Amino acid sequence: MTTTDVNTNLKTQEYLINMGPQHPAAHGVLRLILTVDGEIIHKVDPDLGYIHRSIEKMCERDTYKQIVHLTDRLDYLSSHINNEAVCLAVENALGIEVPDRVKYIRTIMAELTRLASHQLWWGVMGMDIGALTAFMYAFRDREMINDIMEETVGARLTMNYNIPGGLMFDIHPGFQKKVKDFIKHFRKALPEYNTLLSDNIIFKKRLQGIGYISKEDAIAYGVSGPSARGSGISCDVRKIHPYSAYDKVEFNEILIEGGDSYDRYMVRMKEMEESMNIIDQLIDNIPEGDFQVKTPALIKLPKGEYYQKVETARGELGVFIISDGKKSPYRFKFRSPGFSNLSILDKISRGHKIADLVAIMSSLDFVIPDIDR
Amino acid sequence: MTRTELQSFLTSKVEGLEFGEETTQYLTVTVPREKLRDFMFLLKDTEELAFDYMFSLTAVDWFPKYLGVVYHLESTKYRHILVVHVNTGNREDDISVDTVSDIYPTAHFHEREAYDLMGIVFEGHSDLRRLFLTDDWVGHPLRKDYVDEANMIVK
Amino acid sequence: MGVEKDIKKEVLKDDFPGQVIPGGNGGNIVVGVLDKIINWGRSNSLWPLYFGTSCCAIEMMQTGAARHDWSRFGFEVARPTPRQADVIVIAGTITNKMAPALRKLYDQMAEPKYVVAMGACAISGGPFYYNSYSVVRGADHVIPVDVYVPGCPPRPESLLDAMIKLQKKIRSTKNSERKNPIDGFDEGK
Amino acid sequence: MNAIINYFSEVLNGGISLLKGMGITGKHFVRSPKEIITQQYPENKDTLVFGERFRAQLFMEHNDENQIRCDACQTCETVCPNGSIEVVWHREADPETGKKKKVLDKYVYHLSMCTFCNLCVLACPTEAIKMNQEFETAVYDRSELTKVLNKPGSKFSQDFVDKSLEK
Amino acid sequence: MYDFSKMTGAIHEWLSSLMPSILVTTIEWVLIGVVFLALFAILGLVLVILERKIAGFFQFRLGPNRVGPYGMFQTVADTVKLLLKELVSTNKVDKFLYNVAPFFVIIAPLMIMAVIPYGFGLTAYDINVGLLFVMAVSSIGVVGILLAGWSSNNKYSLIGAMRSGAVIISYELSMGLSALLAIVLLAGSLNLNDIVMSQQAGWWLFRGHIPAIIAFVIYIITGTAETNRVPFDLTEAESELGAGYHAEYSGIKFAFFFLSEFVNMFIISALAVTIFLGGWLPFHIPGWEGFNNSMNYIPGPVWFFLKTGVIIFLLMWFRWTFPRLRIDQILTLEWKYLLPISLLNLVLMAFVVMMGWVF
Repeated sequence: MTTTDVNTNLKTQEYLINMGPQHPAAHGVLRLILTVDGEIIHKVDPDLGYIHRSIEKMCERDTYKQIVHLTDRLDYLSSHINNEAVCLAVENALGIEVPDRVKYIRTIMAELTRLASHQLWWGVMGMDIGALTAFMYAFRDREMINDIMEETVGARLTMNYNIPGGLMFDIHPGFQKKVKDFIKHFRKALPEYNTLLSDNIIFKKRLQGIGYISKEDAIAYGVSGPSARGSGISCDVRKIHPYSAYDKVEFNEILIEGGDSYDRYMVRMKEMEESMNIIDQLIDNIPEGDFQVKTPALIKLPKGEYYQKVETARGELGVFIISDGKKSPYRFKFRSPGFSNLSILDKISRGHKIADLVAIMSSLDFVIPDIDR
Repeated sequence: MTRTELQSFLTSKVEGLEFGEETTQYLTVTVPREKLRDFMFLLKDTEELAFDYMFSLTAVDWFPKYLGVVYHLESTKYRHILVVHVNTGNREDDISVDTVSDIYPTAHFHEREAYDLMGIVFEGHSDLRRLFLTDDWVGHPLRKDYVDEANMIVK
Repeated sequence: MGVEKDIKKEVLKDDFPGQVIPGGNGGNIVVGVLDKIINWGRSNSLWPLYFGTSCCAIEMMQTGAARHDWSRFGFEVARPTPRQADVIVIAGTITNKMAPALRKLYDQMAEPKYVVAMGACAISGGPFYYNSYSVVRGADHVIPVDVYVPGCPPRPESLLDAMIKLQKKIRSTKNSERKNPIDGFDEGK
Repeated sequence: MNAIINYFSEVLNGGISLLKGMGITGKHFVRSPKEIITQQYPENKDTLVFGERFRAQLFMEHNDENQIRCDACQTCETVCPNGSIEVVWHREADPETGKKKKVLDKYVYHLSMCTFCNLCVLACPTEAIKMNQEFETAVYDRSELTKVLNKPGSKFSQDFVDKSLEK
Repeated sequence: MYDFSKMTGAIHEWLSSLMPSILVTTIEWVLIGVVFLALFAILGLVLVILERKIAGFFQFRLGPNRVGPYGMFQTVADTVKLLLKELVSTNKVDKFLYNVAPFFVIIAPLMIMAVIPYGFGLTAYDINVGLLFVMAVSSIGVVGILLAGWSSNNKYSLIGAMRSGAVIISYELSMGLSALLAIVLLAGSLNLNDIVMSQQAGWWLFRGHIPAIIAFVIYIITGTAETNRVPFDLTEAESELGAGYHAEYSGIKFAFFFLSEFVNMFIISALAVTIFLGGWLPFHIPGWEGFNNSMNYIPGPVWFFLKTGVIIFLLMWFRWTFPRLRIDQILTLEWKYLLPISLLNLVLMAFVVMMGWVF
């Protein structure tokens, strides 16, 4: 739906608006320089770097155990999955085979983190479109996941639970019961989410037909995760290159053909149900075994290049390590999902209004430190 | 296509390629700098390869000798992955590589980041300016010989 | 700080990695009646600014959400513009590129303004103190900070404890002697 | 004709979806006394309990004879990713064995830089340092966040280490 | 029904017995001014704390409860703080218009409050074109918002102001034309007191059956748009424009905007109550005589503020449930949906009145 353009002989002058580092819809410190004619956007030029903390340079001086702790601060909403990516990369490089118990627990924790991230996304998207109560509903349920994490891992948000070779502790005895209670509660809360926002006609009108991403553009611009699955591209790393316990679980990958913001929204809503199904299948049959494999105190990866793909809540995170045999990597690169998702923002938000840009940005679900690294 | 078929297909199509050892995770190929663009066109347009998804572009500083760019390409149809290495001339003066942002639009931002942090100049890039750092920043931080007493406290 | 300068000299340890910047006002003992009313008004309606740079912003949202609920203290009116905000909670890392923007925000805020540095990154650069070229080692190199909350990210209860301590500090300022914390800040007094 | 029909049907089911949304918030408003989950922090301080693995602050265990288990081996200092632990030690001849041995002077812990990643506690061979749950660490002055964990005059004692290790 | 005009008449006689009539009228003006400013301030304070507490209950949380017994003095603390805030603004601001804008926004609701009948004979300015006066004055508030947005020389506030101009002008149309005129057809007079008195046999909302209910729904929708509240709050759209038109105001100037939004909400619900729900008339069910007599003991103003509270709760309920519409959807909603329906409703009401099918 391109907005009906005003009669063109009206002489209007474009001006620059600065959706600056401090803006409610910026989800952090993303600065967009909008070239705007009235309220219709002609060009979006993101100015990044306001939270660029040079993590890749730091990784070149830290050991691999210290790097894992840094990845919590990258995409802090899927911190567990980032840790898992680095640990898998190191384990595959060293050829360590992690016991099944660790794989199961890692997958459960990854799905819990994905649920927490999608809940926060849903709450903040509701707030961006204007429904302030959605924010509070989402954070009430997110508190439950925080309790589970705090009890087992010891930290609410930046969980340093993974170490190369396994987990830092074993799961807390009350872990399984708490997860089952949470799932039972959230299965009742999710339909409420849908009635409150998804079926609301104002919400639908604000999101349908906005920010259309075609299949070819999505692949060409490297969009990944739920934003790409909203345009019908099957790019779920859990299905294509399964890792941890994802091959022992059957779940279907949600693909919606539409490609506009509402379809990206519905992909994430259905993904929440899938995550719950995955947790249900795993929570009861966590195999016995030790939670950690003996790894050398100072991990030195053999010389060469290693790449590990993982599906975070935002998309496909890639960890690329070039090692020259020393205790810290020669070059450490994070392929951040948000970075490529942002590159398409300029193409899909032309001709829309500022209110639509806010809707498109929250449907693409950005976490700015994940973009700036 | 499996790894060996891919290797034989590529050697038949283009000469002057060096392939990495067998032990690496994915098939690694080093392309001379001048042949980069048509190699990329070849990868994207040939039917059997269909490498349409470039998921990562990394700038690497092979310290004493030269700067390099590593492209990770995947085909959404056949799901096979290829890693392409390109190296520039010596580190001081000849650090330019042809751009691929018109073949893979995702490279637009990645190349700006590579220019910003590593200093590799991409010829033909539509809008090559610093992405993360402020415009008046001196030097390129990700280089191995980058020294910055004011900002960096080295442990 | 309202506390005299020399008392602070012994408190400072010799191996303290950075240089201490004096915070805002507070710490006076005798507060007049009119001051009590003014400080009661100011301390009970601290409107935070919409400013969260990274992970600590999530814990600030959790504190604003239903379970820890800082609306009990009257903080939930978060203002997007610095003109109407009273307290700026620096939740997250301040990089070199963000520092001038943060300073401009602070200067745009209306006068009785307070700053809470939340999280290790805002206090001292946290995990990014060593080996990082683009992080400001602590927000008090940019603006004077009233309360520091360590943690990475600090629990919502720690943030609430910090806001209560900020309220105590506001209640103990003597308004006649109040000086603008920014005067002399750049010269490092 | 059907333009008019779907004009009115759009208005109708639009209104219904709005009313259903209001029904959800209305239901939660009516049941709010039961559903309020606010934990009033300052008032519930004594009943407030966290997960026992929650990490708020690093501390060093002293027994009643002011003995500690830290022998200044600096493993925690090398393992810490943020450099928030600095061990000040000097070398002394041990009276019984006569060998030169490291003795801990000051265990400086920068709470302002710590990110509570628990790598130091895991790496410590003699389990000298642990994380406790004192979360009320907000301060007015940044220099108060640099703490010295070992009490003055605390000595290293090997049997204190052996006693706790076999527990 | 106790007639308050006896009380005001007694004060008038007592004053005129003491001093010449010119002095009496000035004193009475000052008295009325003080009463209404006090009502204005109390309403502002009460409605702000009410909104924050009700928001809390909608969202599983408590809302302010530490300042005063149940957080009642929270808004007093806010006002004390806002009074003492520094009035900071840029020097590129158009000085005169920037400072005059908050007063426009305050004066409009104050003038409308003078016309509303709070009880029998308790109207400050009982003119026979009450409704027309209300419609005319309510557009002054828009001028204040436009001035504020344009004069503060800030791109975001300019967009916010232009949006509010477009929304309020178009929504005044369908509010005035349809919702109020439909009831004026029934009541037969524009004088608000006559409208209330004509509802003694039963409130227009129930007696006017179908067209009155449609008019009431349209009125509530346009009322929310007039006060710039969600789902039409895009002048101060928090997530798009930041603070919208009052981005450059701080301290007490911002408090004027903040206060006027809440008093506008009171005005809209007071008008809805006066026109649709029989102002200060007690709640009568035809045929239950005992019940009706017992209802009469509750004085008129209490009934009036009770009903207004119900409508205010309804507006708050809207705010905490609905997302925000986009500017072109709001205008399409007005011009393509509300206006045709309200015109149809007007014709339907005229037909009903002509056929005399009123209950």
